[in-house]
Amino acid sequence: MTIDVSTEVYTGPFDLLLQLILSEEVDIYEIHLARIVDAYLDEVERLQALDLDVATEFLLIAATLVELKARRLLPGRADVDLDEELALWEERDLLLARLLECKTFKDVAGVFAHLADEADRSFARSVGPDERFAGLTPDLLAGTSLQRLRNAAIRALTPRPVPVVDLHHVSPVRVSVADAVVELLDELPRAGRIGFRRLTADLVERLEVIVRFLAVLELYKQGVVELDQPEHLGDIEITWTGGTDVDADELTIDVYEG
Amino acid sequence: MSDGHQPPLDPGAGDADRIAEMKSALEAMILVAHDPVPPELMAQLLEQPVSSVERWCDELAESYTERAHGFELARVAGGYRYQTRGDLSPYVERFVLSEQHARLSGAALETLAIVAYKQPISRAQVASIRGVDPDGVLRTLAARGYVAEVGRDTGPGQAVLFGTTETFLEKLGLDSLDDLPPIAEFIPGADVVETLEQGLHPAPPDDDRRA
Amino acid sequence: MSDGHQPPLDPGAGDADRIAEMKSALEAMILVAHDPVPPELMAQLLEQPVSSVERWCDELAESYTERAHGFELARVAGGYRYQTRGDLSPYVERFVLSEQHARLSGAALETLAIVAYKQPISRAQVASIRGVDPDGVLRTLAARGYVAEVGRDTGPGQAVLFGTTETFLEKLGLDSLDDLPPIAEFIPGADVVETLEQGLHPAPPDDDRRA
Repeated sequence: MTIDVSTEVYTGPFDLLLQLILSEEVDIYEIHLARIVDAYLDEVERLQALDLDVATEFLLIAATLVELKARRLLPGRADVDLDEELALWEERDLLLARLLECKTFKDVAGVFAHLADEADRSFARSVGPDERFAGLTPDLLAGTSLQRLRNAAIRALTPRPVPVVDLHHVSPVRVSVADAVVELLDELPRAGRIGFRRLTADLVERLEVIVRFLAVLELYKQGVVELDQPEHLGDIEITWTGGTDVDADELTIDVYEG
Repeated sequence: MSDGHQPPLDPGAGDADRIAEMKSALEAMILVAHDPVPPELMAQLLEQPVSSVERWCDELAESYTERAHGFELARVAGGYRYQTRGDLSPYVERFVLSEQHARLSGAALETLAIVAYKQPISRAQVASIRGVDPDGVLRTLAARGYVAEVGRDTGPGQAVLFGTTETFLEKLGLDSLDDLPPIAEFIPGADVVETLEQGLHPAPPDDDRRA
Repeated sequence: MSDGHQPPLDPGAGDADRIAEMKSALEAMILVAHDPVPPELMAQLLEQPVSSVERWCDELAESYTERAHGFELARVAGGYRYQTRGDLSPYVERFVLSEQHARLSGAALETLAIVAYKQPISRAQVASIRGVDPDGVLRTLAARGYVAEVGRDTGPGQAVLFGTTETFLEKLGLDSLDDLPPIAEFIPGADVVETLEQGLHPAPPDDDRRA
């Protein structure tokens, strides 16, 4: 099993532990504690500056985990000191309670985000009275503290994020070379001989054209097509030489990660 | 200037006219306000019971919604304010560049949640729940005006205690802290507790594994 | 930000629906704008003829008057704005005088803060920071004596440069501009803001988590 915490926004040892136990749904005793420690140390390194509070907090948790694990590995319990046993359970309950509390507020945070997003769609009017009423308040700065002025400056001078269109909901064009090969195996034997430009004339996305090109190269590698490019930068002519019975399953296609 | 003046309530006007005038006075006051207007203040200025003011405001809000106006009358942070209808935000954003809404980070939202439900709360208490030092996050939240110092602990050290602000209520579109969903709803269910318990069990999940 | 976005106009909607949406968009835009909104600007944003925008505004104004709302839609200084009905002034005056509202609007305060911390500064520089035309606000601040022209830019165009005044220092109880509280440490760089923005895609609350 791999533990990859570096892809998550890591916000503390509880987060890490929660994530490990809940999302991976593992029994903490079946994984090597060393791995959690490694993952943790990686994080600390990534954070550049070692925060002593975070480090000790994690040590405490790790110590509890080690003790719990050691206890479980013991062959029998007859020789166990009852006080120690109780203390261990207490430690465990404390850890459990803290994890539950942490999880509770994580979930609340999700609801807060939702509320804030909803509220952000409405804009409040804060225009104030028009000039007909201006004379009523000779000193508009009377109610203004330095703190308020400072906060206004921070608000105004903080750079505004460049808005980006959120593309989370758009599924990317997924074209694989293997799929393109299957298409070509259908098309090329019928065409016999065809130019690459014509072969890709109906494609819209540049990526699709590239994938087709890779597929053609694959077929060349497999020896079922001949390629010819009479002119520099000219069209590529593709001639089918594979006969009538080539099955995609029989070809070994390199997988391109993309 | 109106000090000393009586508002121009026609003494001979019928009840319906009087209510209509009160309602339009409410509209006028809320229109010129910078912040949500507490019903208590309007009640005092109009010399009317708070409950009437609240009823009239609710009726106004309803009538705006019914007529599909581009604005609505919302109750936020303890008062009434005009705001734009949510679905019109693409049109409105052009005019409010300066107050573009800043999104909060996950860490900030979690810290905000802890402060909201546990206030007044000290930095150390927040740290013990989140397991990390909340100093930077608390500073950001304070700079944005979502949390503020609300007092000092009476114990030794007199730790600063934090609480949420009116700005926080406005940010979430809430009228008061009472509108926060009850925390009980979020306490993890039995399944989560069980998973965690098993993960932290000092004894093996089942005995024959030890055999 | 709506640049690039299409406003949410339902292409299948009938003419009446479309006009209703245009009208509520006008209401929303005028509601939040600090200065009267020129019909030309709204026409451009809605991709509609100026004449239609003017007709719709007039129709809105009429309907408010008919229904005796406390606000009216007035054409002032080449644009449209909401203002309170004249005969309600006594109520509005009382309200404005009620202490908590005797202060600068958020927009005005932000502009004042920019001038205070960045002076001497031209109108164009203020505009580029706030993202909106600061003309009206600067006029108000100058009329109050909080800011004033302090010189001219040496570059081409010789733009007027603004700075804060003695009155400003007096009102805030400052001895000199050096006494302004430092802000640099609270202002994150653009890269941080962007990272925050991107990292923060809050997951929608998911109901079964609460079970």
